[in-house]
Amino acid sequence: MGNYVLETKNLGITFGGLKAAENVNIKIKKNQIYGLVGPNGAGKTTIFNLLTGVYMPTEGTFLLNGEELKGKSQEAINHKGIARTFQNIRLFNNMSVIRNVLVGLSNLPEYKCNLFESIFRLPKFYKTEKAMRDKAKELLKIFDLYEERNNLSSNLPYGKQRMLEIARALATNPSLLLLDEPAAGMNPNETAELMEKIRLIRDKFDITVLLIEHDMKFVSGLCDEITVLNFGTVLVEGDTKTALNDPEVIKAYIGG
Amino acid sequence: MKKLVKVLCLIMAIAMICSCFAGCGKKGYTANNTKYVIGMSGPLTGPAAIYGLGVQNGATLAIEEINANGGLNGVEFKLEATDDMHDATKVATNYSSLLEKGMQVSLGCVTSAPCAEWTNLSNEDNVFFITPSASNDDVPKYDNGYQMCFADGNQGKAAAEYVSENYAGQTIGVFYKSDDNYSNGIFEQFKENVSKDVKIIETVFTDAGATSFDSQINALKDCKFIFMPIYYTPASIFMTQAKDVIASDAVYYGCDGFDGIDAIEGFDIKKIPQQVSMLSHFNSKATDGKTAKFIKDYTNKYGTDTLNQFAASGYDSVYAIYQAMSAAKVDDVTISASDLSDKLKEQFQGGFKFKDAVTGGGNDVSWDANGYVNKTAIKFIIKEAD
Amino acid sequence: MEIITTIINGLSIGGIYAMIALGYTMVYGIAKMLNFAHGDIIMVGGYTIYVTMNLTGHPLIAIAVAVVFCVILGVTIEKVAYKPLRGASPLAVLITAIGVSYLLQSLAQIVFGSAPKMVRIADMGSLKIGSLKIQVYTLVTLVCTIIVMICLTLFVKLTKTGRAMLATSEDKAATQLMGISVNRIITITFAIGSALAALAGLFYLLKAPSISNTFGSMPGIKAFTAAVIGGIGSIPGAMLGGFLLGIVECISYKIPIIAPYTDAIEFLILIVILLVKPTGILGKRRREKV
Amino acid sequence: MKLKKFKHYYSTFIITAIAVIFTVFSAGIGLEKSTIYLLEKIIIAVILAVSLNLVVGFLGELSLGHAGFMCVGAYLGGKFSAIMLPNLGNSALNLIASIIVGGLVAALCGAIIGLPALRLKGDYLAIVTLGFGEIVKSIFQNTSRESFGGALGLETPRFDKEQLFIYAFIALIITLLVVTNLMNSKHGRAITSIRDNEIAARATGINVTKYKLYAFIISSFFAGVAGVLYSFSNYNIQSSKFGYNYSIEILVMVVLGGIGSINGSIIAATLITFINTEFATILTGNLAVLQNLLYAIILILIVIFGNSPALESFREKYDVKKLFAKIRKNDPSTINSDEAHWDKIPTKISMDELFSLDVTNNDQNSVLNIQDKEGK
Repeated sequence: MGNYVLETKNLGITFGGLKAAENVNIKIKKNQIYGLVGPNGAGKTTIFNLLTGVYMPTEGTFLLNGEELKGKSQEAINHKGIARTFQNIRLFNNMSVIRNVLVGLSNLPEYKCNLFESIFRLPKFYKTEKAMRDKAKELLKIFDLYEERNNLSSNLPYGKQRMLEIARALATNPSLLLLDEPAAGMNPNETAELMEKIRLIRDKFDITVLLIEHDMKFVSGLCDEITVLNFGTVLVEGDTKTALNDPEVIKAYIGG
Repeated sequence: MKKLVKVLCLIMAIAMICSCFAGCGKKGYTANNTKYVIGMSGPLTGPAAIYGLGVQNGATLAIEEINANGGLNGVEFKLEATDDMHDATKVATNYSSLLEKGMQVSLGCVTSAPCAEWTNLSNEDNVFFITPSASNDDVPKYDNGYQMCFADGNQGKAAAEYVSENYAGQTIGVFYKSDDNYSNGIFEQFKENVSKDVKIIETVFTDAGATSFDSQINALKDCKFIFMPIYYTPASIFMTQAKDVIASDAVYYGCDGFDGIDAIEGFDIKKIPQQVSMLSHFNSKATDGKTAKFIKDYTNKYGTDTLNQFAASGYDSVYAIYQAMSAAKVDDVTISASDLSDKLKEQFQGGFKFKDAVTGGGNDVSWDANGYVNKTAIKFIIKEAD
Repeated sequence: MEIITTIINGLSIGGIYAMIALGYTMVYGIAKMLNFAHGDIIMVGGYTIYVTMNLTGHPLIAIAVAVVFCVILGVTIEKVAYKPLRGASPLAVLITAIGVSYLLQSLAQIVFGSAPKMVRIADMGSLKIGSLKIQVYTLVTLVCTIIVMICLTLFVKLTKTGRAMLATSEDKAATQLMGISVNRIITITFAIGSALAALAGLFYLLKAPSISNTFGSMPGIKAFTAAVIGGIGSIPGAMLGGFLLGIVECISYKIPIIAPYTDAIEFLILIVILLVKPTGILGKRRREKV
Repeated sequence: MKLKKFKHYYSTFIITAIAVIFTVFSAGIGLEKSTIYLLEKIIIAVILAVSLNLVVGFLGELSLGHAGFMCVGAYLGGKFSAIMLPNLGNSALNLIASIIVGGLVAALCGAIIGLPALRLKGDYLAIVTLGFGEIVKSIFQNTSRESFGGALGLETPRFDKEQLFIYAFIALIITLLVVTNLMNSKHGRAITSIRDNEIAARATGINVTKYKLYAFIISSFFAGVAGVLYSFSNYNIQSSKFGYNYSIEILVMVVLGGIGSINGSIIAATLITFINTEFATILTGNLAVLQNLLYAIILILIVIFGNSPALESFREKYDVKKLFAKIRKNDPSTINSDEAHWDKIPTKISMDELFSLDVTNNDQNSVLNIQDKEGK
């Protein structure tokens, strides 16, 4: 039991009669890159929303590193170690790139500094502020964003915005990173680069990744295991190759 | 180098801003006066404008008469009027700009709430004022302030006496504005002084609800006497709404705020079946004496729209100042406000009697030690019951 | 017996609130803006009635002229002040609306002066039912508001334009794609809202025949409160909120201890209702897509 | 390069310089009375605008009850100083103590109203704050004569008129320092992140409710401070002044100055107060009615010019910021602060309400309720 970073138990949610997700059981081992695939409307993003506390599950529960997180608030879940990106990019558009990352860093215990210390500029403030900036710069360097650190985040090109979102999520020091269609809208070169990056951060930050993706090349090249969803239920789960070749999956994707 | 230029520019800009603001303070503002300057602040625009304009017109009329008769030892008077829109926060600015215009003596503020501010400000600099119409009890609290009108407390007391005498053992209604300085001031004194065997039904309204009085009228519908220490606009709305509900032999009794109710455009007081009366010091229907002359002159010049006790009181206030100044033998046109104030205070505290008043039924007017006015009050019936 | 009179009075003042609130709600629902100048349209309507009454002396002509004038005014304001800002920040539109409100008030002050004007539209007298004494205009107001509301509901439900309005409020872009001119729908909404405001002005003047340039601002705020209590964007909500507020107001004025706090009580009710139900009594909210 | 570190404090430096100059003037040749009143008015307006900007500009929530908090500060602070008058006299100590008391009580009100109200968004929060302001006004209006003066207004000791503006300047400088320091710390960044994208802020671990409350409390604290200063600059305060119209006046200053721009708020508040006072002294008598007319027309024109999507290209061409950047040879896309042009700020006037005829609620609400509970 202790092996799994994330474990969902019969997770499900009903929206006024519509079962958006039902009986979802996912088990993710440490340092795995795990894929969540399925046709549009299969309930993938819904599961992300359940895992991050946006929605409250109507059935089942989920555990992170053995600790039940169901019913916790979004920020509490983040503090426990789940960070995410969004399908449609949600950056802090009116803030500079580095500030986006600094926001992510601000809740870490090592950068604790209370309101009073900030307002009156006590020495603690300068110490933590400097530490945070150093850390942020380090993160930005990894994602090749260092040069643009003072740009308005909404002025970044699309691919870099995705990267920044991942950097911001990583800044919260998660043990599980949820990526919602990270490769959407990227060209093949960028996609390849992204795959490298995801592997790199998995190793460097010692984290586990759960991602949603439509690009099957991307999924098969990156993921260790996947779960295929359709109409809110799990169709197939297991090793990426086997799962993708399952006739049920092909049927679900191609239809008929 | 570039930085230096920037800094220099900045300093110049700041210096320019400051030079706009800073003048040479503490100088004698009255040094260049060629006329005696009387200052006033009142609502010249806004819903209370009728009062401010009345005072302004009355005072202007008085000054023109005085100047036509040679002024004070040949020196003319001048009125500086500023607009406070019945808003106390505008008074400080008005007051200081008047001082800078050379004000030597003033009529204070026209309405009570702004006058509270004026009372304190003028006390700081010792500027004498006699307000024609700010009736709050606190207005004459310092020795440089006097009233030409009855104080609220005295109006409340007078009304209470009248009610205790005529309506003992009966139920009377009161309709007042709970968020209004003037209305509250009168009502508090009324309540305190009215005899215990008069039963009172209290109803209130507020600024925000000043459009529909249905529920208040409903509560007052059996009263034969309704005391309304309010201004004329809500009173007229009340009367229009209530004319079929409240008995037609009932009496509406107001204070000086009722003045001008018969001049509201479109409000036909004749259609109100009840009696409308008020406590006043000015009889706008007078046919003889100084009062009649004032009414004639005023009407010729300004029409009847603002012919009310405010105009009369403004007229009287200027004359009171004029008479007191001549009694004190003021002869220096550049006399400072504070020096003039000391002279006038001496007069007013020494039993000065103001003669030929158009208010107070033509009798002499005097002031008691507290600064309250002593003059004859009349129950003025604006309209008889049908 | 007292209480019946109070409730009838409350319903009639509530009817006026509801009528103004309907204007707020419809404009909000469709143009997605808080029209702070709505209260001042009432004032303009009132002054129009005052002028036409003085010229013609005929109430029905006055009402017709007021409605037409307010509709023209409302549409003009929309075209001149709000249309250039379509797509801009909602705050910008809000500030413009405030500017328009100041503009109308100061224009009215310049034209008519600041002293209140009295305008007598019709003398209706009062009615005696048993021991009850009710003023006729109260009943007239009540009946008229109810008729107007029924008509409006039917209009939105049954006519093509009404349904287009519903559609526009749901999704502007999709409506545009369906071949409906969103601009036209917004204009119509403003026209209806302004006509309702003119009627509200009329009923106000029936009650309290005095008009000044700030005549509409407090009823406007109260009606806005009513619209929010009922759930902004909801037509039945606006009616419910209006009547509720009117009754509360009248009952509160009847109780001497709390009477001075009537406004505070009305706003307190608003706050309490919003805390219990964050979208108002009949409001609904769509979930934000994550 | 060294100067860059103090970039955020430029406005504070300038205001300090102005304060020093005026103090020297007043100690030397003395100032006109009207100048002192004008200064006091301007300082109060600037404090109000800057503190409101914290909520509207940086937090992105619309508050229409700022005058309500000011009212609480003015009354409580004024009353406190009146009570302390026998002990402390009309001294600076009394002034400072009252300012702190007034500010704290206003902050408490901010917490009390903010805690539940911040669950609401956009227009709903706006109307609740508006309602709060009106409630406060109404309550103070109807208090007894002995407690807060009721309709007659509260008599407050007017502080030494020659010196009040110096203390007001100090209060203003402290306000600016606190707000600037706050906005340039991690707490400030958290507050702006909520404005920019509340959902992402939550997902990034920002405790949205806590930070909203922080912004609300600090903002109302300074509104309270401004209120106390106001009560000291007048002999008599009346709560009718603190209606929603006054709140809107402050909002206009914030919006015209540029939402989220502290310097903009300072300039706009100064100019509007100055122009209004000048109008009032120049346009008297029959011209007085023109005051509001001019004000309204200017307001509408500025907003339409500054925000109409149709005029976008025109604005781009004559953008002051870009012109400055050109002069300084900076890259205009580089920013160093969170100040953004205000048409881009997503103040959360919520737009998902429907125009509806339905009386019943549909099922979708159930999901929402879950979300709401979570949000608590």
